[in-house]
Amino acid sequence: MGILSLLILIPLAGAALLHFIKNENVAKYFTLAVSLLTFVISLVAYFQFDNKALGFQLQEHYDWISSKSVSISYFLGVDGMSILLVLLTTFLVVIGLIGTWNSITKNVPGLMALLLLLEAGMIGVFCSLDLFLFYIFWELILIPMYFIIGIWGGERRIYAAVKFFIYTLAGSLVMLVAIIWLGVEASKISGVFTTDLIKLTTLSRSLPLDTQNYLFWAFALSFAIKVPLFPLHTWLPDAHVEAPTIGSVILAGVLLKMGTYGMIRFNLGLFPQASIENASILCVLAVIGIIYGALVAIAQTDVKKLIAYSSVTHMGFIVLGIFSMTREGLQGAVIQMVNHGLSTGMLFMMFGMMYDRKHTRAISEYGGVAKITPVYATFFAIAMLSSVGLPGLNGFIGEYLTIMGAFLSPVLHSWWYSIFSATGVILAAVYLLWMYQRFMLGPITNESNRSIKDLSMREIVSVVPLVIFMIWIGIKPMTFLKTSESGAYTLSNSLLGVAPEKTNDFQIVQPQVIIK
Amino acid sequence: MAEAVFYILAAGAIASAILMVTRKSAVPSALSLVLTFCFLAGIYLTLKAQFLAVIQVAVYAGAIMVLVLFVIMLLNLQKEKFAITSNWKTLLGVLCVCLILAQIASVIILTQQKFPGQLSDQATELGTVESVGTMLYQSYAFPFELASLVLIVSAVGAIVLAKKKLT
Amino acid sequence: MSKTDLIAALPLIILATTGFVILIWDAFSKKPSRAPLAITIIGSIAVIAAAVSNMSSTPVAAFGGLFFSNTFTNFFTIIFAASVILSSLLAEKYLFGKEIIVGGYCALTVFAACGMIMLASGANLIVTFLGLETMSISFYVLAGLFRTEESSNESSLKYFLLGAFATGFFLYGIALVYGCTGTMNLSDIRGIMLAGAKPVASYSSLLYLIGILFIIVGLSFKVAAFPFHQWAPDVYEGAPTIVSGFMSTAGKTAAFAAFLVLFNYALIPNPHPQGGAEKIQIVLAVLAALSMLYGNIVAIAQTKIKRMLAYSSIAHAGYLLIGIASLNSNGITGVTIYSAVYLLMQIGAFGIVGMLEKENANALDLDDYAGLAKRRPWLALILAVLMFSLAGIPPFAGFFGKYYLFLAAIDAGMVWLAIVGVISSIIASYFYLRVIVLMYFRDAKHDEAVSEKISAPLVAVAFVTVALLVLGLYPSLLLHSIGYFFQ
Amino acid sequence: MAPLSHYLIVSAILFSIGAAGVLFRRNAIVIFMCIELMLNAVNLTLIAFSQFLGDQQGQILVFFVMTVAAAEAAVGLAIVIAIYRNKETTDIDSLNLLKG
Amino acid sequence: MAELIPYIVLFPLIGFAVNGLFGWKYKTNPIAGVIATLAVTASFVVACIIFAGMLGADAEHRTLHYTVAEWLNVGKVNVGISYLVDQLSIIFILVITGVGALIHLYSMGYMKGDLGYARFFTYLNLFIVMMLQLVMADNYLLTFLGWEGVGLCSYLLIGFWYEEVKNSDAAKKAFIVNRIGDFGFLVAMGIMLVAFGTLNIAGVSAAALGTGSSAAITAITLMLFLGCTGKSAQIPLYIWLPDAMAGPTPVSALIHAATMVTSGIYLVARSNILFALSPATLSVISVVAIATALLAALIGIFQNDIKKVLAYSTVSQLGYMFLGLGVGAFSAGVFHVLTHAFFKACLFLGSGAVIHAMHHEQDMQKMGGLKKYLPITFWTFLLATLAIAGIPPFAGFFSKDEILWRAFSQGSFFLWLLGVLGALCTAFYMFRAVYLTFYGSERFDAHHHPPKEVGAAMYIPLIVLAILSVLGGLVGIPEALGGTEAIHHWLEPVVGEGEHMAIAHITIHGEGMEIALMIVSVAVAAIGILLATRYYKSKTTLAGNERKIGGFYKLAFNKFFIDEIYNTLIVRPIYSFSNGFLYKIVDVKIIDGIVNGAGALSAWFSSVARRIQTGIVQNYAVMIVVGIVVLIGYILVF
Repeated sequence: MGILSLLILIPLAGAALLHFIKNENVAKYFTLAVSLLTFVISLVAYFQFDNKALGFQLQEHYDWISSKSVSISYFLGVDGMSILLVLLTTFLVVIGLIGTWNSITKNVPGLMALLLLLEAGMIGVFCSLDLFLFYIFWELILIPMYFIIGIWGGERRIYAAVKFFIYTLAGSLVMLVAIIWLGVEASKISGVFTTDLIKLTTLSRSLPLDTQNYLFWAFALSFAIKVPLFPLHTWLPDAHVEAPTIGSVILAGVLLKMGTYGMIRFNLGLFPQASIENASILCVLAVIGIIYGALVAIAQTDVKKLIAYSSVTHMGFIVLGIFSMTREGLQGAVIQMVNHGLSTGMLFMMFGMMYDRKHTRAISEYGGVAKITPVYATFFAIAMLSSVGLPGLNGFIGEYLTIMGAFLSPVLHSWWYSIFSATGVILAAVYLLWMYQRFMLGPITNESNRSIKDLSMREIVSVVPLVIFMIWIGIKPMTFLKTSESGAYTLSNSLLGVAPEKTNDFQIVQPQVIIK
Repeated sequence: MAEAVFYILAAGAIASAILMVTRKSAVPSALSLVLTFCFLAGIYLTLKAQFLAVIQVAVYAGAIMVLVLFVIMLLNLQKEKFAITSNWKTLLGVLCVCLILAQIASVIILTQQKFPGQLSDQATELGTVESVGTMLYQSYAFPFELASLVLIVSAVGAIVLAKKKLT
Repeated sequence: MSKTDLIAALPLIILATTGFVILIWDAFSKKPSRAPLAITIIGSIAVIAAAVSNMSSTPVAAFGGLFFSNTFTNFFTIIFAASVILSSLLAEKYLFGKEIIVGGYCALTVFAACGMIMLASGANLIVTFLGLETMSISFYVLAGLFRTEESSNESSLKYFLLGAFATGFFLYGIALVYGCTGTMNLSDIRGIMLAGAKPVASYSSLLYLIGILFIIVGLSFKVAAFPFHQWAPDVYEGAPTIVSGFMSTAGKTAAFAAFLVLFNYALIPNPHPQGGAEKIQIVLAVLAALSMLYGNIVAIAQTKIKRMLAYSSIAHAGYLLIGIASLNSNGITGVTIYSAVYLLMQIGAFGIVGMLEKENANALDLDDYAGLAKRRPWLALILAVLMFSLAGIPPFAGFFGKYYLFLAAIDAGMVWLAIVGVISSIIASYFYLRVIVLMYFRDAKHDEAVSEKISAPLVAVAFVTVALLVLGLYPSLLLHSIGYFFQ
Repeated sequence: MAPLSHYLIVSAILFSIGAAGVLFRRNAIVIFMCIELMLNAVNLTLIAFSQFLGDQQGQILVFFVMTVAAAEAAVGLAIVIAIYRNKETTDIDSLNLLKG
Repeated sequence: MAELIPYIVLFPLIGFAVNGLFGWKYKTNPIAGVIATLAVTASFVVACIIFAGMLGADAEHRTLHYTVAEWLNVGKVNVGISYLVDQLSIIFILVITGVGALIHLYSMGYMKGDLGYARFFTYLNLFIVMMLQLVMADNYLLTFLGWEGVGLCSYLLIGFWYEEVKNSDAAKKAFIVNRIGDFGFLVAMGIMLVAFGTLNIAGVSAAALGTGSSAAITAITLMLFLGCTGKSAQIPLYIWLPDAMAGPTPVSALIHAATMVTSGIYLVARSNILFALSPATLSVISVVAIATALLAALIGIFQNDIKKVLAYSTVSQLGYMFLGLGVGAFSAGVFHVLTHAFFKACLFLGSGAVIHAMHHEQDMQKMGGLKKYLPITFWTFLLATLAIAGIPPFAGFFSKDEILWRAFSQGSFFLWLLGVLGALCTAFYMFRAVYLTFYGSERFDAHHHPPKEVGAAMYIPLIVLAILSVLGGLVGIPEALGGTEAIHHWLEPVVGEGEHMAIAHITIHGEGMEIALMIVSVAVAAIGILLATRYYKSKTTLAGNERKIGGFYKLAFNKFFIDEIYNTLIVRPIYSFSNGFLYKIVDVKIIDGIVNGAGALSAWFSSVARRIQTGIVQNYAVMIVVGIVVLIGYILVF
């Protein structure tokens, strides 16, 4: 059995074993052990991964459903982009677990089992190289997340859970149709119905452009809902607000990335021509999302909702980067996925810590808390600044590269995408700083807040690794960008190989300048 | 001659069928239906299906309708006030039935040239007790056995549903 | 009547014999006992054994072309026998305490299963008709099994009247097809259709199409497809719960088996010879689409779980009709897989409803399921799996079945039908989720946890759940046993 | 000899009368009788085809249809009796406990 | 030599790390200040060594490169953490570390006993690090890192006493307004990348020279200038700077007077070739600059808060610097940065001393007669005031006059005239401040809390800076006055080419003209001082007098209502639009409404459709029949 299977199976087995554990503490430590083990194995996978090699590595291939005319297989493999996301997943699960150790008191073993199930599903999504397998993991994630929101969530948890489920299901079923359609088209060409990503990558290019477009949009719709792209985002604030902290962390940290990951892997990978044709539409939506999410975030009075809308903005950058199809854009998108996972994950987790103490999400209930909990305020500020996109921290690298990617993109025929998206940096400062001010600064308006305790050692332990990574990516991003480089460059080259010439807003002769 | 007989029988069958569905009370309806069955048996005869004509009378008119009448009497239904529903839904239904009739009839008329013009040569032979019986007990013995299953089911069912007291 | 004929019919013979044994036992036994259930289960296992052994032998049309025995028919025979076993297990608790004849119940289920086998294996329209009637008449009675309850009576009468009405059309259809082809032998009809020349051309393709249409009406009625579905909610609600489970699964499956044999094999064999085939395809597709949409939409507003499941069964008839409408081999595979899977899901769901109904004094409202996860965690878990599977969420088998059906539709060039399927699935997820919401997210009226005792019904539903998971993860199990039917 | 089409049309007419009866009669037993009429109409079609085509299967089926009709009659009447015991009526409009 | 470069950054970085990680342990212990001050001093020493080395080298060998590490290498974005120290940046480095060290020293006294003592020095060291990134970077992206980094520090320091809403508001405002500027910088970098394929400063300049003027260059420079208006407080983004006075006074001195706010000038001077290639942008800069200079000066006249006066004076002086840049006198702009750093830092620190002595009272109406209590402060303050007022031979005279002269020689009489007008105001309001603070009656409770002169840690910096304010101008005495214009020659290799291109169409005036103009401006400054003396020297009450001026007073006192206008025209509409329209209508009602509506619609449809299910058998049969008719009809018709 390969290492990737192991990564999926260990959490699955853990989830199964949790059914026999009734004691809450035992369940927690057991889950921590399992997720740590998974994390270690993912690190091993990361070190086995060869940055320089092309194509998918650590492949595993077993026939699953196969006959004369059908070939569906259990096919795993990673490239640089997916291995980073796998690492992010395993890392965030551990961190999230430590960070929310005492938040949940109700039916702990159940939550732990669902969490591990979720982890297995997420790793599966990022490792699948067979569309059918991918779809199964994709949908598998719905169930645990649905329960996590529905059982451990806030007041409107049922509404949020059902909305999350149906919304996502709607998108993914459309994708299912597309997967089947693609397989059927493939079978017309090669005689075998297949969902093998690598085979389909070559086959899909010979499809008629109409079909490519339909398929492209079916995939795009599904991913756009998951991302979420404006105007399909309204499930997100509800889900985030109602989910328990650990749910929000995983939802923001990893689940949303499944959408953008899908866009890279399937939309760009399978339908290069359709991608180029439709890139501008998706980018327009992404840019609207960037601005819209930020503006709406300004209006929020609920911390979690605000962070949720900030996710809409950040994910917009990722989509913009992806559909710029340039090296800069794709690399930026990949690193931005990691960044968003870290910083928004941390914001949710840290707010969860405050919520555990105070049990309210309304910003107005806080104010001046920095005076009482200086350590908390410091860490929260770092997470906030990372989210604002301050150079030197991780958020900037991603946003910057995606904006530059959009500037340089030969498929987007205008600079306005980048210029409008760059206004996102202004608005991010507006809503986040304002939130921070109302939340943390100023005089202590609520006397009962004086009794709030500062972070405990456990909580500090859970956030410090996140901060380390934020600074690491901010200052030495190439550690991670090198990993995804070959994947992103190959994809960009293959896409832009079929792209038309760029026409700019401003006619510029581009001299070759080499300066030493 | 045979033609005239057919038309008379057909007219009788249709007329008695109409009587059947329009009688307010159940017993006249049932009697009209018996009449229809008899007319139909006559029509079978014009088709030279003697065997079926005989059992049509025996089984339908004789057995089934007697059973029905028996139940009607048992339940004392002859005096019931309700008979016919007439609301727009029913009217719509009846209209649709007429449409179905028109559709089928028009298709039949449209394509009648393609039908065989007369009874097949073996018709007389096919309709006899002997040939039907041979067929039933030789080639169709299997479904014949299966038919017994249907009857068993109905017997068990009748017992289950209508037996006065269960253990 | 040769030896091969008898071997081919062996499952049917065993099953019928089982029925008679039950009747005889019942006639001589004084007090109610579980023996008929045991006999039923033993007999059904024997049937499965016979069918499994028949599966691998050479396909034959026994009794001079009246009765098929091949992979396809034996596969369905196994499904029917399995459903008899499952419903017997579920009946173990359910039937006792009510004034009914257990023997009668067992015999009728067994006879109904005989009818189903005839329906699926009939190589001649006469046998098909007899099978349909054997099954239907058994169902009429079964629906009215609780004869002292008005709802059961009503269910029975409604089913009977409408069923007989639909039978009239079905029979008319047979007559017209017979008139146009001059034969009732399916292989002969197939030959004529494939030749595409003689009788149909010389007679009337229109009349033939109307005949087909009437057959569609008759079978659609049995599978409860829109607009011939209206009996289903009333009947399933009024009938005893386990009977509803049996009728809505095995009965439907049998009708779909007949659909496959009649349409894909005989009436409109592939490749399509006539222009009329496309029309029939569209008719079937439209029925499928309407059934899916109607069933799922109306299910949303239901407050009674049995009724909700009934509407869901209408929708599932729609999904299955996609496979029929596709008229291709993927459709056959899809229908076969999905009817097997659907049978497991639906019978399991009705089974749990029956268990809870029995324990909690007719708790049949959806609201009675509030907080079930606390009271009965295992039952809730099983029901949740069933709901997810019904909703078509992987990795449960319901998903895989749907997958194949959509595959068939797209393969047949009907992407729109797949999309309608998708839309209705989205709608459906709402009410399936609602059951889960109730069980897991809402608080119970009374909260005490009940420890689960192993009982026959529990074994049945647990088996169903495990099977759904296994088949979902490894659908090849089903696919390989199906093989290629009509090649 | 009347042509086949006339037989078929007579059959269709009878069938329609039966079907119409099902739609507007309220007494369950009468509705059942209407259904019997429909079956008989089909029988006529079958026999006519059988004799005009010179093929016996049609008549065989008619035989079975009669058997089935008898079986249905037994079950149907049993159901009616069971209902009558509970509700003392055979008016189907009064049977609307189950709806919605 | 080049290998010394990283140490300039390293020392403050170590100071930041040490104080940041362990600061919470030693709370108010002065150790934090010592560490921070030593770190900056060490870095100043290193800078001096490098400077000495550069002085010793030929002009061609004065450019030093050092690459610390690769930073980003993705596609065309290929930048390192690599430093460029040349004649331009060394000036800034010296100012930053030198003035920075003095202010650190001063802060040790000023912040004594504050609960956030260690935190303060942590931020201050971080600021030095970031500021050094800004001026040392060899590529625009690293500059941008510093650019935003100083913005962050500014934010942290303005809001240092965050318990007060006013302070945290000011901090937030500063950051956000700066972000608007940063947006411009970001876009400029994007266009650069597209147009020239590189972010290397030298590379971009060389490539721009290759292509000549183009729309892209204009776009780049305009966008960069937008960045400068944010950071260097020009119209329309200057509004944050006066509010930024909410921070501790040393911060105002270091960040909001001497260093950070001049980074815009640095950026333009650094990109002089780009700007020179875009005359349009230069004109924009000139106009904006002079408008800013004048507007701020006018507002400064009637402010009563001593720091506000200085703040507006800073804005105004920055306007002068930009005016210099706008007319292509890049080196003159940089020269003014240098002198301004000295005298403005001195002024701020002086005001800090006053405020310190007055127990954090900043309103000049409540001061007066402090001369005798705070002699050192008074004299240093006076010297710096003379410098800013443009009285020869103090530093400010040379630098400001050169800018005005270059504006005039560029052919723009109006720019010159407005500049002189601004100078008049400057002299007036600065002396107004001096008189209100140090002369006149004591408008405070002198008996109970007599003001005390500050300690050595605070007055040493004052004295040093006062000396520099006096002598700083010596490096740039114009040739007309027999000077060497040393600073221009020093900067020639960096900005020379840009200057030549920018002032290609200069009108040549003689030295006589230059001297004549100098005399005019000195006279004007003198008039300003006299007027101030006339009105404020011995007046005990002033508010009444000023109010008599009427409308203009109201306008200027209220800062021309610019904040209010922004608030009404931009901030509130955006908030209302976001909250009232986007969130409550578009998001909740429309988008989510559609989503929920789809659910509600199917539920409604469901409740309607289930009515078909009447429970009556015959209706069901009708349905069947209708279905059949339709199906047969379809078969027959189509």
